[in-house]
Amino acid sequence: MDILNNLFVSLYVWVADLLHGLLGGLGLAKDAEAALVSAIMVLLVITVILLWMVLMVLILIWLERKNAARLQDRVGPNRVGPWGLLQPVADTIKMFIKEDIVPANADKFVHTLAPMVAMMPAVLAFAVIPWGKGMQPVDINIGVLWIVAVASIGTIGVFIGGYGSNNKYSLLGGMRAVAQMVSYEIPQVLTMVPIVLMVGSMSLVKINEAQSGWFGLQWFIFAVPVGPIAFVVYYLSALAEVGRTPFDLPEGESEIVAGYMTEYSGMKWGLFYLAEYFNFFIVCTIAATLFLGGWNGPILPPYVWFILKVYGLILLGMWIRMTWPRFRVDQLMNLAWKVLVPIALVNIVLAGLGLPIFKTIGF
Amino acid sequence: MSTPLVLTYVGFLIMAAVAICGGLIAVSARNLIRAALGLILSFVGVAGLYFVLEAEFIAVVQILVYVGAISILVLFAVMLTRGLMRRDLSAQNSQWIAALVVALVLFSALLLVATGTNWKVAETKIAGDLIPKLGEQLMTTYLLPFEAVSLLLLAALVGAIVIARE
Amino acid sequence: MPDATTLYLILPEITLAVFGMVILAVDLIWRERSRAALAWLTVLGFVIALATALLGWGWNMALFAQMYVVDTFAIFFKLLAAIAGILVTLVSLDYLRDRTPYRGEFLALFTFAVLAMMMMASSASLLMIYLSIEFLSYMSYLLTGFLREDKKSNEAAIKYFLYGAITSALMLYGLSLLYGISGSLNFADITATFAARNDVPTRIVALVSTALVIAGLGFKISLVPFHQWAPDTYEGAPTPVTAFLSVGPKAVGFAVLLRVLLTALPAFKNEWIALLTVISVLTMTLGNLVALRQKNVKRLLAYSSIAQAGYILIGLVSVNLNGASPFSGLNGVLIYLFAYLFTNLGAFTCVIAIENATGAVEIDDYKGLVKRAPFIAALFVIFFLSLAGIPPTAGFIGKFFVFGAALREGFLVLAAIGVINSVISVFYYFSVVRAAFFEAGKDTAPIRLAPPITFSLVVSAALVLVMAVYPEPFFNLAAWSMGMFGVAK
Amino acid sequence: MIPLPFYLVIAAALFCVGLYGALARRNAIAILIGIELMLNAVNLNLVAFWRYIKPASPTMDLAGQVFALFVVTLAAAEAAIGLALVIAIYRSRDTVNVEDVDLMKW
Repeated sequence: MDILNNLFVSLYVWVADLLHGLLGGLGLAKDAEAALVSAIMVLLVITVILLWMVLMVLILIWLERKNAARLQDRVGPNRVGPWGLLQPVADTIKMFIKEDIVPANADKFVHTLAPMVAMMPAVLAFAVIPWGKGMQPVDINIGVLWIVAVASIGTIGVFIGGYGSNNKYSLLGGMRAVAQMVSYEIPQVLTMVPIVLMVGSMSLVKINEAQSGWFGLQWFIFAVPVGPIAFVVYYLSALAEVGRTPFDLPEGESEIVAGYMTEYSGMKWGLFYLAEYFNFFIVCTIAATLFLGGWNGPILPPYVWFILKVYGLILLGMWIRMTWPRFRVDQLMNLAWKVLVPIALVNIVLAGLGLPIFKTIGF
Repeated sequence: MSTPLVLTYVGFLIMAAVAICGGLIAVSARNLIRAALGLILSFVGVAGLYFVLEAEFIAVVQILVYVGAISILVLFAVMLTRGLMRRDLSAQNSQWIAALVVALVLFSALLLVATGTNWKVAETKIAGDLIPKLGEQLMTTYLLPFEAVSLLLLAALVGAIVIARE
Repeated sequence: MPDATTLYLILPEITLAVFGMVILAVDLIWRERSRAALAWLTVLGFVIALATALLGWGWNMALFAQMYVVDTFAIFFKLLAAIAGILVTLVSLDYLRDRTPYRGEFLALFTFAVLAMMMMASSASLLMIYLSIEFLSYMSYLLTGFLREDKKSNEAAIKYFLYGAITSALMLYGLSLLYGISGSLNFADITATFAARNDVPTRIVALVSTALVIAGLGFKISLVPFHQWAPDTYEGAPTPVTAFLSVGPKAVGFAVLLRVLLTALPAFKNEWIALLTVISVLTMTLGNLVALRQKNVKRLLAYSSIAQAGYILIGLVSVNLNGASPFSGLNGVLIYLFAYLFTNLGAFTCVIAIENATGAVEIDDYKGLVKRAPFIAALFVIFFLSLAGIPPTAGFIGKFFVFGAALREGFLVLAAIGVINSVISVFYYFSVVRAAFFEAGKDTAPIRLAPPITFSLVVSAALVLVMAVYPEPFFNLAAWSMGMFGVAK
Repeated sequence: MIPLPFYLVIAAALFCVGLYGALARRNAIAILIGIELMLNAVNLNLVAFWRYIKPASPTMDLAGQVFALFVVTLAAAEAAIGLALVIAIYRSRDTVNVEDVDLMKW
């Protein structure tokens, strides 16, 4: 069991040892060797993580389409590969070979930059997510804050995408998207505060450790009443933050064509599209880490538990998407500022009041 | 985790270059959106320098507040006042030469101060987690400024809304 | 958790913070009915703050890890701040009625501005200095631009803001250098550092940072060459705000300047005295010469207040802390500031009274004022006499102590320039008086005064005269307030 | 460790670039961008000093970091106020070029 639990950690150590062995033959100084090995390992980890990300998202896209079809009484993709499993791959290839059109009056540099910026938060956030016990690419002691911070970079990508296309629908969509993302960032961050308060640290590893034991009863979603409230608020605002239906106003096709993506085609459009799914995936991983105990769980290896929880949350999101109509702009803003923010603030106060009480009764 | 000195230098140089280049773009670009993008680049560079300085918390706050909030505000303001960008013939005003001279004079003075002074440098290793300490000090030693700044933010928010709302 | 003594000593600050928030809340809940009541609530807040500030009289405590000092010097400026708050709130009552629907917010921001002034007076750490100066600045920008339909108000605010932001960034750089050289944010440690190290590079650091800090504070005090914002901002801002800006930030700006220079940088006294002497001469002369050409009363008073800052600076330049002489320079600064507060507020209150009734702020519009409003015209004379420093007014007492200190320290030329400037200033002050008394105006309808404005005018004028006739208490007050600088009473 | 003056020189350069921008630009928003650069440079200074200068008190002194945090906070408030004023003036004047804002003489 232990071998299975530590599979990836052992793999990492083994590769590092192998590298040491290989480089040892070169006769470098100790310091230089250590530096080289750590640099190569960093690159390796980044590559693996990037590949892993792509795999995760391809599965996610397939799941979404299949699910949508099921809920709408259709069949969904079923031609490419078994059950249409290779459909996302085919789509990717199509995007790569499609013509890339840049509007004549666009700000070309900004237009090209935007999708790349939009991808950045996803890539940066993946670096700190604890996939399993000891399976965190970078362990920084402010993981929660890091994720919040890099998530805010995505806003810029969307914004300059809307501006750079030089199209009124793009611009409108971009402005809407930014307004929405900025508004929902606040309740999202505020719901993390009670968790940080309870753990006493912003490290994602510590947050995971705090939720271990008791067969799941230590998960923060069961820390009544603060936990469940925080979870619901977090999940709603996360859905809005990444612009999923019912909060997909920035690209509401019945109103503003495709929003900030209107003028994008080919791989640039593909990047935006991927970025959205990446972001969705990431908010689910964070929700799983903060509220559902991360990789904690009985019997199965930690990383399996983690993936299961994340996909559970993803399926929940898909269910919501398929069954709810889209919000209006004013309803959207009201929900953020007049409902979610106050609830989140009260929740923080509750956590602050409850914490000493729990501490004293020794929970 | 101790990073080899070479890597520290590489990190420092890259980040310093990013910060300065971003700054130069920010003050020279005619297109305001690009100036704002240069500003963001500079913010990111400075955040990187904080990482090199082992001040992770400030680095992340820098990204969160400057990149995530202030630059968005700037971009919004540029968008909302967009009509005039077309008519803008030159980005610099008539006294840009004087400004350049002032900046250069000040720079040479600051250069003198930065390099000529015997700063009492101590080689200290940062031990342990500073963030709980930071939080604790904000609530004890720096309680007064902490409370004052929260009042300030409230007042600034109210005032900015009164002035900017439709 | 701060202990009871700490809470007791910062009661005025707590009072104002609470009142500011209460005003916002009441305004939110009660929008329509509460308008007039809110102003009285604000006045009540200032009165309580005034009373609680007096509770700290005689204490000398460094609170919050030496960051915040409550001593008689700070209390002196807190009293000034509270008095300015009361008078300005009274005169803004009528002024704001038709000009902005957001009176609750105005009063709340104004309360916070006075709070920031109080914090500035007590700050004894680089962090608190920066924080409180910025707090006051932000509130001032917002109040200046508060009439958002008014083009001049917008323009005044943006100019004020851009100037202020640049100079405060300069000052901040200077503060960061001071932190770098001493490794601490507290003045006590900075003084100790400079006492221990006196090599040339250290002196250069100190000089550069002193110059940068003077740039930042010079903006608040409107010293030449950081004064360019002042005329435009004074002209464009809502007049009660102008009145406030011309006395409030200026007074506490001096408080901070005194505290920084005398407690953190006394080792470089000769250097900053030289620098400030030049600035003082420039400020007086430029302010007075340009004031001669002004047609707008608000603008004229703006240049006049620039010149006044120059006079006050003479007191700081001729500071002498080791004598039993009545002219220590510092007491001149404090007495002058006290006199200037009532005089300038009074003069602006006259302007507001006339603006409320007629909407006019040009000198030409003041023609025949004596027929329309003899009371205001008479008070105008008193305030202008005081501004020019002619007895029997408070301004004369202020100038007497300031110039006296300069003479005592042997700054004969500086004192002479000051006197010549005072003579020049008589010309432009007299131009307003001449228009009011000796020229016939088109309009002859009498001007009615609202009771709060009358009250504030009477208080200001009475104090201006009382200070001249019976200066002893004020003299003692100033002497007391300097206790922290080691000056015997 | 990298010598402290390296950071100070970068900060000074950034500060002066920002100052040039603040003094030489026409557009109020561009001036604001310059000011933000200046504040950033100061923060770099503060954090570098915090890391290198031996603190006066023996306990772990975070003064520089705390100061930098406050500067970040105030910069955010300043940007909000400044941009609100810019928008107000754009609404009433249809320009944000400082040279065109000349109802009153500078």
